[in-house]
Amino acid sequence: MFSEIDTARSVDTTEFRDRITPPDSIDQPMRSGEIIQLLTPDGQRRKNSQFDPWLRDITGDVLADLYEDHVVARRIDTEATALQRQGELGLWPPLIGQEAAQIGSARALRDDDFVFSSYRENAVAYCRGVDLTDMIRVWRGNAHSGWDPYAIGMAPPTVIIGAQTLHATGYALGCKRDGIDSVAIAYFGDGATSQGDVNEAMVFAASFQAPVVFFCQNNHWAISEPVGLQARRPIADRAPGFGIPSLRVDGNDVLAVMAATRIALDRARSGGGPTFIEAVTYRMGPHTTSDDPTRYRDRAELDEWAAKDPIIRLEALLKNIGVFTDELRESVAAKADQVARDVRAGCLSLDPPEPLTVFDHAYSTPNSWLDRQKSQYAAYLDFYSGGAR
Amino acid sequence: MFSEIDTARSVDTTEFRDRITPPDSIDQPMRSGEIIQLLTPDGQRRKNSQFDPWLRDITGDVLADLYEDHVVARRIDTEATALQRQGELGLWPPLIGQEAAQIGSARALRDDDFVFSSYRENAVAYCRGVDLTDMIRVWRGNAHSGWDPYAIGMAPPTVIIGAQTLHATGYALGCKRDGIDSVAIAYFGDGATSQGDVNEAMVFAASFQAPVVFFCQNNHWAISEPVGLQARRPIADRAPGFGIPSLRVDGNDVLAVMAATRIALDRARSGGGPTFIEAVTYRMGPHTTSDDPTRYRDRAELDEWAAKDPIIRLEALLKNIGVFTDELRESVAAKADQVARDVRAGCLSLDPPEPLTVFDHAYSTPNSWLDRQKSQYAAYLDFYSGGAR
Amino acid sequence: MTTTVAARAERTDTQQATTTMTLAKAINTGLRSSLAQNEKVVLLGEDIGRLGGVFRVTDGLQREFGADRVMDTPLAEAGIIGTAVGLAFRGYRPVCEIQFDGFIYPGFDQIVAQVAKLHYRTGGIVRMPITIRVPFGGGIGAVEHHSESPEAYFAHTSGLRVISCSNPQDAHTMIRQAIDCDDPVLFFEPKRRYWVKGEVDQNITGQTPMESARVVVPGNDVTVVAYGPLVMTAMDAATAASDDGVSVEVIDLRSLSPIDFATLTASVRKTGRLVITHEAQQFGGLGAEIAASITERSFEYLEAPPVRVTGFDVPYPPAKLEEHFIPDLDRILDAVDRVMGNRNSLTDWGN
Amino acid sequence: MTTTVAARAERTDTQQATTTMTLAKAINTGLRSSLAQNEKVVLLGEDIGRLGGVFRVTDGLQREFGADRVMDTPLAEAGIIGTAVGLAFRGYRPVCEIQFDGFIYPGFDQIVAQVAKLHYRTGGIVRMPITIRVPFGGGIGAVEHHSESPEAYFAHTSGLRVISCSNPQDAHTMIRQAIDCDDPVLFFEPKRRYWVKGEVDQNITGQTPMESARVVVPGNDVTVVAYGPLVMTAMDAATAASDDGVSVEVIDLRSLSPIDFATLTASVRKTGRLVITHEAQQFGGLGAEIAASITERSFEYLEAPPVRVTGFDVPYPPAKLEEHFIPDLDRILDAVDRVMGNRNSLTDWGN
Ligand SMILES: Cc1ncc(C[n+]2csc(CCOP(=O)(O)OP(=O)(O)O)c2C)c(N)n1
Ligand SMILES: Cc1ncc(C[n+]2csc(CCOP(=O)(O)OP(=O)(O)O)c2C)c(N)n1
Ligand SMILES: [Mg+2]
Ligand SMILES: [Mg+2]
Repeated sequence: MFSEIDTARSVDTTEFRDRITPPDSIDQPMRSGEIIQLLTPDGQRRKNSQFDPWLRDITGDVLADLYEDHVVARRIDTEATALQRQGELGLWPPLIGQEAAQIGSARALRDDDFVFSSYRENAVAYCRGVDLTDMIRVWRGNAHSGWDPYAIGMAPPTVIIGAQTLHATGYALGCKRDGIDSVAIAYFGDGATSQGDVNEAMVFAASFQAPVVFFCQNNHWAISEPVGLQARRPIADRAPGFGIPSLRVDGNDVLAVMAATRIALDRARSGGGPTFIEAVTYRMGPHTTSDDPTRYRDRAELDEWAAKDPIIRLEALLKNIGVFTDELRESVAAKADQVARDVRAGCLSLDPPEPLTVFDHAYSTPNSWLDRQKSQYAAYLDFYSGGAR
Repeated sequence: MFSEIDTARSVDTTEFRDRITPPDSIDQPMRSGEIIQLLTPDGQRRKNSQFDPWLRDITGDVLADLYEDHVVARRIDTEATALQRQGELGLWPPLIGQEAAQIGSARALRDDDFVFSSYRENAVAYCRGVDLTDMIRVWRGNAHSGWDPYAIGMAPPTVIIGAQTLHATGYALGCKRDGIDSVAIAYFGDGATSQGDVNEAMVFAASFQAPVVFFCQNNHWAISEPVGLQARRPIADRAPGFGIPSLRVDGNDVLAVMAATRIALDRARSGGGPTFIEAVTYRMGPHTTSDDPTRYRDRAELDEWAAKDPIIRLEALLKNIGVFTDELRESVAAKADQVARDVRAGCLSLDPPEPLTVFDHAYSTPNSWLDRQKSQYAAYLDFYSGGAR
Repeated sequence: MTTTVAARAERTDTQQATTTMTLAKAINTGLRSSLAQNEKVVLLGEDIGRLGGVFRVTDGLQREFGADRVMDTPLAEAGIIGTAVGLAFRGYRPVCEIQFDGFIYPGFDQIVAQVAKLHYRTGGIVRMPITIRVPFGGGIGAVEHHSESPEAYFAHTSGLRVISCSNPQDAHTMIRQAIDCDDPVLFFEPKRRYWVKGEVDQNITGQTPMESARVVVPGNDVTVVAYGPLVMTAMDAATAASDDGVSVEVIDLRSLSPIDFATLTASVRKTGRLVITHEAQQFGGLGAEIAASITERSFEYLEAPPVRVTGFDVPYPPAKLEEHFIPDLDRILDAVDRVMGNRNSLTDWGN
Repeated sequence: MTTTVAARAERTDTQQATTTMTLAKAINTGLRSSLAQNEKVVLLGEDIGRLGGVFRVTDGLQREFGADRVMDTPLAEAGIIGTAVGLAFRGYRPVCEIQFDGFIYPGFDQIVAQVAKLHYRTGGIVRMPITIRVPFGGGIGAVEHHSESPEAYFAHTSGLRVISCSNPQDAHTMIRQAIDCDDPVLFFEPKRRYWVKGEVDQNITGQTPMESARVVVPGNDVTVVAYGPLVMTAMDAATAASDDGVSVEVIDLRSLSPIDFATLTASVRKTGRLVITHEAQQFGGLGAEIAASITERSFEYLEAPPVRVTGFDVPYPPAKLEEHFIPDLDRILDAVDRVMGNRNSLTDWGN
């Protein structure tokens, strides 16, 4: 009698490609809670007739590249954490454990797609081609935004939880109006799903059939709050009630993530409207370098997830298919070392901005009040610059 | 593959009473979009093995009382609209067409339950026993809130769309903490479901398993916006994704509404947590007396819904079961006349408040700033009271 | 006699026939011009399409420009503003309608934390040419949340511009200037003046810049600063005062952030006396900023401390009490007496 | 010699042993006392339970009072405030933690349109004894949205009380006074002073009332008004000024709405000079209200126009620039020179 998510129906096994049609005709629901996995923790490739067609171009070479992305992303994380410990960065939000979720989705995007993310998506930024110094700029406290959003198709990190989902929806609406098939993708966490903005974004996206992908990394924690506090149902179950189809994938499985993202992007490009993806993953590190997770979570949980590490399983797959050569190992290690050096050098190269730049870009046009204030502060700096006081 | 509301499964027909258990075990979903109806537009009683047990005490006498409520509520509406046209009220939000939704739900409540409503729930207020003059106070512009919320178990009308759903959730949480089995019920419209607050209320209610009933009157319009702009799925489909079971009932059918509300209240009282009810009804009048619905909707739609009028069908039922006597007709008419006279008399009895009361109750304790301002304004009124200027 | 280029431009403007229209219609025609001139201009809001808005300010625009340029949105203010942010990222110039002043708060976070900050956040790369239209103020006998004056919240928010119009010509010109502006603009429309009629020249070149205040009544004894709905009241007060032999200069602020202090300072240095009036509650309102800044800049010219005539520091009251909340002609005149050192309501009031 | 009742009460207070603790701990013990004394007190917020809050202000309280009195909530500020409103309807006294200043805006509507208005709306029947705790201000090298000073928005909102503490004793006393108050209170905690230590007497009777300002440094030449994090800076400035022979009186405002103008007026009538400092942006900030009100009430006592030393009117800047945003000792001293008529940074600056 109650309207409920179907928890009984088994998964449809027909070929998916043929079914890409407006959401109303997607009538074969995924079983609530089921997590799609193509790559097991020990590197076995599980067949999936719906997802596999989306991965036909993922050759051994591509897998090797993805592997490099993973290793580099983790290395950036380690290096940035070290820089923070050494006082060179103010803060760093580690993504360790979430590499597959970020890389699998980001590598599915086209250059002309546009990313709206939270603070944690540094592997996404890396895949978008961000300059490494630019990546570090925010976290050293030099700028609020490190890169040119239009150069890499990625907005600056949004710190206000969930706000960016509406921006993605609006951007997608703009793409639709412009008659192009670019797609906006919004990255956000499990905690964010509780925010009004995220729900309103789903309402607007569904209403306008905006070409947007809602990509939720359920990393099981919002700082100290477990996902169960935010949602008593699998997060992927939320979207269908808004008229948005959803997919729930193993977020530590780069192949499942990539296939799901490609499916969602394809739906968006072909006029199918929004799709919601829940990537089930785990935040292996602290919330940020300021956090002390031992206060709220158990070692056992960490161990459990360590066994599901995205890099380990990708490495195992590469070994299984014979791609993991010594040469690959070495080239990836060299690349990671180089990136780490670049991150560090970039970081250290960032001098504090000039004092008067504090006034710049509050407005794009002259503002009599602020211009006067700036002039007075310039006079102040001048007055005391000779050590007058 | 997509997680979707089940649109295929047929309705469960087992006895409901036995299935009142925590939401996780409610595994027999209602078919998406299906509307439960116990009373057809022509007054036929449709059997429903799940709902009927909840109506065993609804004898002919009770039906006659409900009928009186309907007629009186509509009469209040007509009288208030007339008063507005005559310049005696500033505004009135007619509920015409929504009597069954409001009366069926309000009459299911206990005195110690608590209502958080929007501006349109005047029939709910009537059922809560509000003094008729108090009901009119807000709309004449004499006060922001006409009644003592604690006296009738109903908060003042909330004008900010959706905000009251969170208040109901908090109140329910308080009841739970107090160890009592009172329930909070939130009334809101179809348009309100787009607001962040309403979605956050569902998140909080589910997370805390608060004893709250979300009662959505889908009257098909939010001022000029059709419900399809807010939701591409039946509104009742929204809640399950939040872990909240939902019921979709014919909102013009007082019996279906009452049974659904009783089911939801019972779940709440017995620790089952929140329930969402969508009462599918229609706003037969303008949004408010300021609105001109001819600008945005068709006569044909109105005619269609006129045929589903809640009073007509209740009258037909009473006739069918032989309760609709001349005596009843006359007593109801007399009551309605009396209420209308009381509303008018109450309205006209309301003189403008004293000027200095503009300062009262902004704070419950002395406030040096405001007290000074009040004293200055008192001096101002004094100074000019002799027509000095 | 030679004609300068500027004078010629002026003449061209004035050659443009003016039309009499209401303030609401003047905004409507302004929106229409902007929609026609720039296809990146889109309108978003509740009930702005088929209904034309509850005040009919967008009447006919959806019919003319289509439902994808004049969009009825779902009922959620954060959604409206947040969607506009995304559209601005993509190069659009969204114009959002907030149905009534009191409904802007659900969108406050998106306005304050996103719209206002994105240009600064991105070091000047991303622009937020978003206009947020807000019918504001009381005096229409409305229920709660329909009569507020929240402008000070936005004026106190760095990164935003805040303007308000008081007459049809400005309404038309300023909405177009707001839409043309590359910074986000809060545009406060004096809802109880929507039906005021005036001549409107739809040519906006040659009009007063958006940031400028305007002396609407020249005078010598007292400067009265007002904006939005109270400009008319202040002008009436000036007329009444002149009957009493007091020469009041009325300034229509027009831009609430930034404030055109050059014009204000010039006036106060002439009159030596300042009265500021707004409907918003007094504590921390714009009147405080004006009084503080003028005092800071023109202390030695002041004959008396600046006086504020404002709404009281209570939530907006029920309609039957609003006459005891909104500043009226008499309260302004009382303040004029006060700064003039004439007998007034506080003469015998103990401080 | 006879001992008056008041003096005896005082003595009882002082007999209570004081303890040295940080400002954060002083709030913690204050919350603890309130939870222990009144079972209607409940705490709501993000990460306030097991984690004890990101600043550990609620450390240990969930363990002591249970998860149904110290509640971790879902991640939604409107949800937190709106739920608190419902709890208040039911007779509770909720204390909400907003994790950082910049995250209060999603809850703005519930605060401004509901919490602030419900007592007025219901003609005094429903009370909203809700305390909203907000760690505020900069100086901790944080990323965006973690260093803001949004107090003026709330001070401009009728129906709310706004207070801020500057030292451990007040932190302890004032959080308890806020919770005891039947009106809603915004409690701004100076986050960069959380680790400042001081003596705390946990007996709150006999302490300064919540609405009172306090003269923390007596002086004769200039009044410097500060609150929250800048009180310490202002005190340092007073010390430095006294080396230059200028006697500065420092007032800790404590209550930002209402403001204790009796104390301020008395001081300014003595010194004739006023400097106000806050981290919040200047335009429309509380400094404007103080300058305007003091000018209105004590015009003839002023030797110089009041001067404001504040954050600039830009969004809060990146950490590496915050030293060029937050008022420091030198900027306050420069303002002191200005009101004293001494040579200062603006002496040669063209207006
Ligand atoms: C509106 C708002 N409220 C609170 C915060 C503080 N905060 C920062 S991150 C965070 C948890 C976010 O959790 P989730 O969405 O799961 O993302 P994750 O950090 O796990 O990637 C919180 C509460 C914030 N940034 N914005
Ligand atoms: C936050 C907010 N935004 C806008 C409005 C203006 N408004 C008043 S009623 C209404 C439509 C509400 O529709 P619905 O929720 O379906 O309730 P109904 O009026 O149909 O009962 C709107 C947009 C408001 N009151 N509050
Ligand atoms: Mg998370
Ligand atoms: Mg409706």
